[in-house]
Amino acid sequence: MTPHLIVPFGSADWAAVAPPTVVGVAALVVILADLMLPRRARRISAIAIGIVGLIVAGIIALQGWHHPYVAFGGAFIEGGFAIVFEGIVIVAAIFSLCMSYGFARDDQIGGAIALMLWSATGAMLMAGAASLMMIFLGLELLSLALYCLCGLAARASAREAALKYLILSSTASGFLLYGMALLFGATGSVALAALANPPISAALFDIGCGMFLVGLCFKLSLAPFHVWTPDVFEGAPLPVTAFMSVVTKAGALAAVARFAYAALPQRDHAAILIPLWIVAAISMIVGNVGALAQTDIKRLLAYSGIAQLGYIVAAMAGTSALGLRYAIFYLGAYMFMNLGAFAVVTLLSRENDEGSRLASFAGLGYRQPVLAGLMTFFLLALAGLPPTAGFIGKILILATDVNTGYAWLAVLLIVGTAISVYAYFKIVRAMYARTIGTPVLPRFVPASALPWVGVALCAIATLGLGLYPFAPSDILPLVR
Amino acid sequence: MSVDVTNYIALSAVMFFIGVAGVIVRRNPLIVLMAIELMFNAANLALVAFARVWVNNAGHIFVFLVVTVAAAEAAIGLAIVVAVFRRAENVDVDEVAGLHG
Amino acid sequence: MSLFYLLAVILIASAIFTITQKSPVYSVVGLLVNFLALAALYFTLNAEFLGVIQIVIYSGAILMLFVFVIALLSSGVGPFRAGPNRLPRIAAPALLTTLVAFGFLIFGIAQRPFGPLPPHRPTSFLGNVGDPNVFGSVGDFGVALFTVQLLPFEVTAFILMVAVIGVVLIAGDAVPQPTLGRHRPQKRAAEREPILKAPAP
Amino acid sequence: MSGLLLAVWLLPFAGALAIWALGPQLRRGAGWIGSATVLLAFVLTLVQWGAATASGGAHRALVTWIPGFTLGLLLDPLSLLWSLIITGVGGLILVYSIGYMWSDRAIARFFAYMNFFVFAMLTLVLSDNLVGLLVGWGLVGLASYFLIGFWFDRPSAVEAARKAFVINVVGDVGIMFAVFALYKATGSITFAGIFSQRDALSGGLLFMICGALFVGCAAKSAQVPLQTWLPDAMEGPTPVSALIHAATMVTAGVYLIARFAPLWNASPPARELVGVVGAVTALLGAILGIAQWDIKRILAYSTMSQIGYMIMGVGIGAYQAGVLHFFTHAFFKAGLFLTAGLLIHELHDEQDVRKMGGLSRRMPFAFYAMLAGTLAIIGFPGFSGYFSKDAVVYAMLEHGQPALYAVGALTAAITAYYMFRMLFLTFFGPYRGELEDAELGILPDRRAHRDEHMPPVHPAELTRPAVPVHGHAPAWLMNLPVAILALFAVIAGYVAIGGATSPWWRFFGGLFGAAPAVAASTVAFSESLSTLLVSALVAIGIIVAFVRYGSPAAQLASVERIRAESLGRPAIFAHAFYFDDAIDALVVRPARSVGTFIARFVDPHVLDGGVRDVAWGAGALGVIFRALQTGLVRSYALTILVGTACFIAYFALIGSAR
Repeated sequence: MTPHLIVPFGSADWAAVAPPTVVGVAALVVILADLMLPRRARRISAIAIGIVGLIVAGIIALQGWHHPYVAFGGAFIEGGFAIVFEGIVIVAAIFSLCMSYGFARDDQIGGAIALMLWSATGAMLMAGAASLMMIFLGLELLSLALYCLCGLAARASAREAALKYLILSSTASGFLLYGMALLFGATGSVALAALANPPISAALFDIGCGMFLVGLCFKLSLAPFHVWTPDVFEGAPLPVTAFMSVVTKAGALAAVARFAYAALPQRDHAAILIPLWIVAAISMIVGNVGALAQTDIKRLLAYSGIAQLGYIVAAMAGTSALGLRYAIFYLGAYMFMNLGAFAVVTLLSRENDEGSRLASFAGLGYRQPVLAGLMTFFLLALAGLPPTAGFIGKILILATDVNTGYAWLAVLLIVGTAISVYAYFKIVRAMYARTIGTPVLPRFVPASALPWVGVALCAIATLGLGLYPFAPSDILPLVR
Repeated sequence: MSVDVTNYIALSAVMFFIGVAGVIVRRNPLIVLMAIELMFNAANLALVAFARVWVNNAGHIFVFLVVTVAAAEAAIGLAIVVAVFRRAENVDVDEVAGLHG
Repeated sequence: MSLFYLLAVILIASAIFTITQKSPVYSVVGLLVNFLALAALYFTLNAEFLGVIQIVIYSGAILMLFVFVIALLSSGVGPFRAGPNRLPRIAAPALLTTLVAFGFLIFGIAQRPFGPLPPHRPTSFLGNVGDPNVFGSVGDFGVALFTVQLLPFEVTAFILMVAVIGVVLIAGDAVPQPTLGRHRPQKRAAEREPILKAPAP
Repeated sequence: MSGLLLAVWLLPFAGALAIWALGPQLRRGAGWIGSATVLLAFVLTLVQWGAATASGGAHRALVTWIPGFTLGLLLDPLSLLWSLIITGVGGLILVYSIGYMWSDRAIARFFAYMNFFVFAMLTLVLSDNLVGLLVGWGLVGLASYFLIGFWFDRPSAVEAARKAFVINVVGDVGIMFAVFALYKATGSITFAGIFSQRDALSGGLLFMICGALFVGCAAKSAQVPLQTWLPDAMEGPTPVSALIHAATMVTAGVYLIARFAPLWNASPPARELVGVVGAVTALLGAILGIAQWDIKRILAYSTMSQIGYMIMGVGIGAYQAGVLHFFTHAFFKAGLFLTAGLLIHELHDEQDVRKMGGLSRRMPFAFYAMLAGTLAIIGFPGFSGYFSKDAVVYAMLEHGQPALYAVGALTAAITAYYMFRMLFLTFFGPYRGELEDAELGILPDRRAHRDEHMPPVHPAELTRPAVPVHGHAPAWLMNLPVAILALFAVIAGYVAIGGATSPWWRFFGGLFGAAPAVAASTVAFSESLSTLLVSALVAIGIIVAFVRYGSPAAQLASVERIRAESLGRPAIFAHAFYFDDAIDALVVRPARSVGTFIARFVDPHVLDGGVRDVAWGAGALGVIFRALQTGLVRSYALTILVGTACFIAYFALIGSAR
């Protein structure tokens, strides 16, 4: 017998995975440039190459908009669904790169940017992954790079964050992997499509689904799998925190959405997914209640993220087609308002101080009114007040929850929102309360003007999505 | 003459949860990492057994990839452990609790 | 049949040994035994190539890494010092929860047993290793890896790259560069200049 | 024509933008810009009178937001009335503010906020749909947050602003909920669309929607139990109190109910609920008004009480009467506040009536203005409040609610008492401003130190006058608006002479539909008898006030009486019936402690017998939350494992059940 080593894939398959590939290769170029260029040029070249790579990847991804393609025998599906998530990852990565100018030492910056790009690659692979293997690999590529990035700051807390993230995330990966093993056992295939009619034992299949969801819920930092989030967010360097707050979630959400919408057998939908909605509900409350007493903005945004992801997952309750659109819409909105807030913090950071403590915001309304105004705007958006994308996103989620018969989620969402207003207003008050006793911090020129670009774009997007929410939603295609 | 596959799965489940218990109970970071390796290998055992059931070598490939990932994870994990504990008095994950609340 | 149970006992015993040892060196030994038993189990499941991989990569490479790090962090064999146990009563709830989870998992799995493995293929115990038509052989494995499973295989390249670069970055941060000859301490302080001072573009 | 509508809506906003853009260089010019834009909007609104009262009103589509969701502006009699009050009374208050804020450093900021507020309020009332209404509703809350906290260097002002905002958010949530339910039930967001589909709403759902809407009303209009922010909101400058807390914002709830009259007509339980809450608020506000010493707080409680009347009126189904009371109240209450502002201005920020007295000789104009306002608010025959309050009270009988009628009549008597008490204390008797605090029984103010969470404030900040030096604003700037308002406070009620055939009733036409009333024959007594009865009660109130504070003997003994009353004030009044404390204990403190539990728990020994440190009352939830964030990896891993175990258990069970 002659082994037939004919690769059964053509250029179309490679074209389908071109966007993540381009990003991954851009990371290699960053490394090469880092080795060849003089020390002075490293920072800007790394960021520039990264941004260019991401933009190119985005353009390539858009080319495939009207040509959904099932590549590599079902391992990767390029289509509207994947492209939307890839787009979110790309945009989030670009904004994170904008904040990365002051990040890491000169001799580390190239590697750090490369790791960030590889992490984005992992998330983009998850966006299109349609087999258990690809989901696992995408997730690990995403996570492994983040473990390293978390530790890249000359602070003990950064290394602590890296260690915590590593141990807990690996444990969660273990659950995910075991769940995948059980799913493989129940279906005899690693393709997500095979989940639709499992031939073997219902219990095996269901427990597989459960452990699979545990792994992804960890990445989505839904309570009670959220415990790592505040510590890691606080300890990790600022650009990394910003990056992971969106990119990890986009990747994991893509996997969850594909699993919930396209993979599961129709008849078992409701029963299998109920725990997911419960977890989302708990997250809305835990996230917002936890945010109440925080005095570190990164930590506050971590709790905020827990709650926001609760809202996003709640949008998919009942797995209605509109719910998916709204979840994606809110993910996009969350990206802008969250990264906007992070960019503001970046602009406040100085030597040995990331500017994330509440004290850095004291009296900001008088020192830097524009910045304070924008921060207020982002916080209002996170709290879900009009006229922002956060407001409209919540309205849409409420609507879909009520429509699909998950009114209890809607009620919890409202309760959570009411609690969160308190938490966010603490910062607003700190910025505008003029009290004696807080040191008058000098006005400070940031290392780079790049974050300003991020802040401005995020603000425009948050406002724009708030005013014309359906402009993007109309073109959001459904999962295929 | 051959064994019920369910036994393999049960065996892998035992090993998996021994790993889980190790992560929670042990304080030495190196042993925690080893416990995580145990979890991964337990999943691998289940995958290999299921691959044999379905005669589908996708399970084998999966295991191979998991081994690769585990190698990468171990390398990074050990590097982080070294970074955290290199100058520490005690090598103990309980010492790493500066971030909380 | 009895081979399976023998291996199962070794596997479980070595796993428990691994997580109960005081010194990580013994744990590594336990893990080594565990992996060898696992490799043997792979052989009984017609996964010869994976069995070999398990021995070579896991036992050979990954465990060596552990040993290196143990050597780096301690005097080599001495027990690691532990601080005060801040969660002394976690063991009971942890084991209880573990048992509950385990119990439900077994309960679920036992709902519908698979039955014995079908003796359907030539059990190629190290025979026909290169034959792509024999399930579990190197040939079978390799063909699959480079054809239908090509994409996952390629992705691992990125993962390994991340591991390399990541470890270099983290280790570079953690291990102080030796202050040799012309690198005087002041110079090192200058290198660690606040990162935000870098000139704006 | 519709372009004019757009102009009305946007003019105040343009004014705000201009003031913002040109900034502090404008100084008093900002006031002129602000007043001019608002008064111009008033004129333009007036021009559209005809179009608005024509069938269907004036309408302008603005933008198609989503296909099927066309947002627009609507000027019908109801929104015309509100727009006129907002721009007319608002414009007068703005003119007054120029004088009042003459030498404040931040005069430009003040007018920017004020104009923004007017814009927000116009958004609320002019919107033809729920979304615009909701946006306006939110913006109004935001603007009031800025205005109440205008003097942000006073911790009490910041605290009051925050309180107002948070309570308003509670209301926003209610409205939001109603908006959803309405959209879901009727498939439309425009008022016209909703009302044409109102058959889709019935029974429980309708009551829920009305209830949710009323939560919003209660928060915005300071109805029990969400009233606590209103007295505290008096920390804002006095014109703000006049604009927001008398004439406009607090009446948004009245507007909302009147706007949704078709829903209320169809839901008897909702009418009952709202009527009762309004009556309770009216009575409670009046009782609390008895025991206040701060002139602005007296007026604040009277506002609360009067809004209780309005809510009672529109809630029960007597929309014309309720809205009429809004109309007259806008004049007399704005007038009262602005007059109070004159006093405060004259007395260099003294707001305590105990330190006033005998001002009728010193400020005769203020006295007459205050007298007009007082007579109007208590419903003295011939003054505007007489017509509106009588209409509201009598409507209770017409709609078969004798108990509410009794409450309304009783409240009228109490109102007469406390308003005249204020009048006598401020304008009669000896001037007590030079007396020592202790002599009058004034205790150190508790409020300033109430919130321990406020950062420490430098003493210099507290003593620095908020309005640093008195400039020389021309007297007419402040007196003219007061005079106009006082004039209207006297005459505004005459539009309603003639009952259902009066211009007032005809103005609204069939806008509200008809709420079922009981047959005329079953009403216990006639309207004229009722009027007589209420007037008698008012007279009793006045007489009691006169005996206690106004008679020559009482004037001579005023210092002793004040001291005795100050020291002997029952705690229940001092704490405003403990609503604040109740909210604090029921809502704020648990939320805060849960948050602290989750966040602050640094003691890792929860599992190590640390439970003993936790009061069991905090509950298992608190313990679990505390255990979550110890900072220890192993406890995190255990938490995750517990979650996983739950997942596995659930899935094993459902899996085996199939």
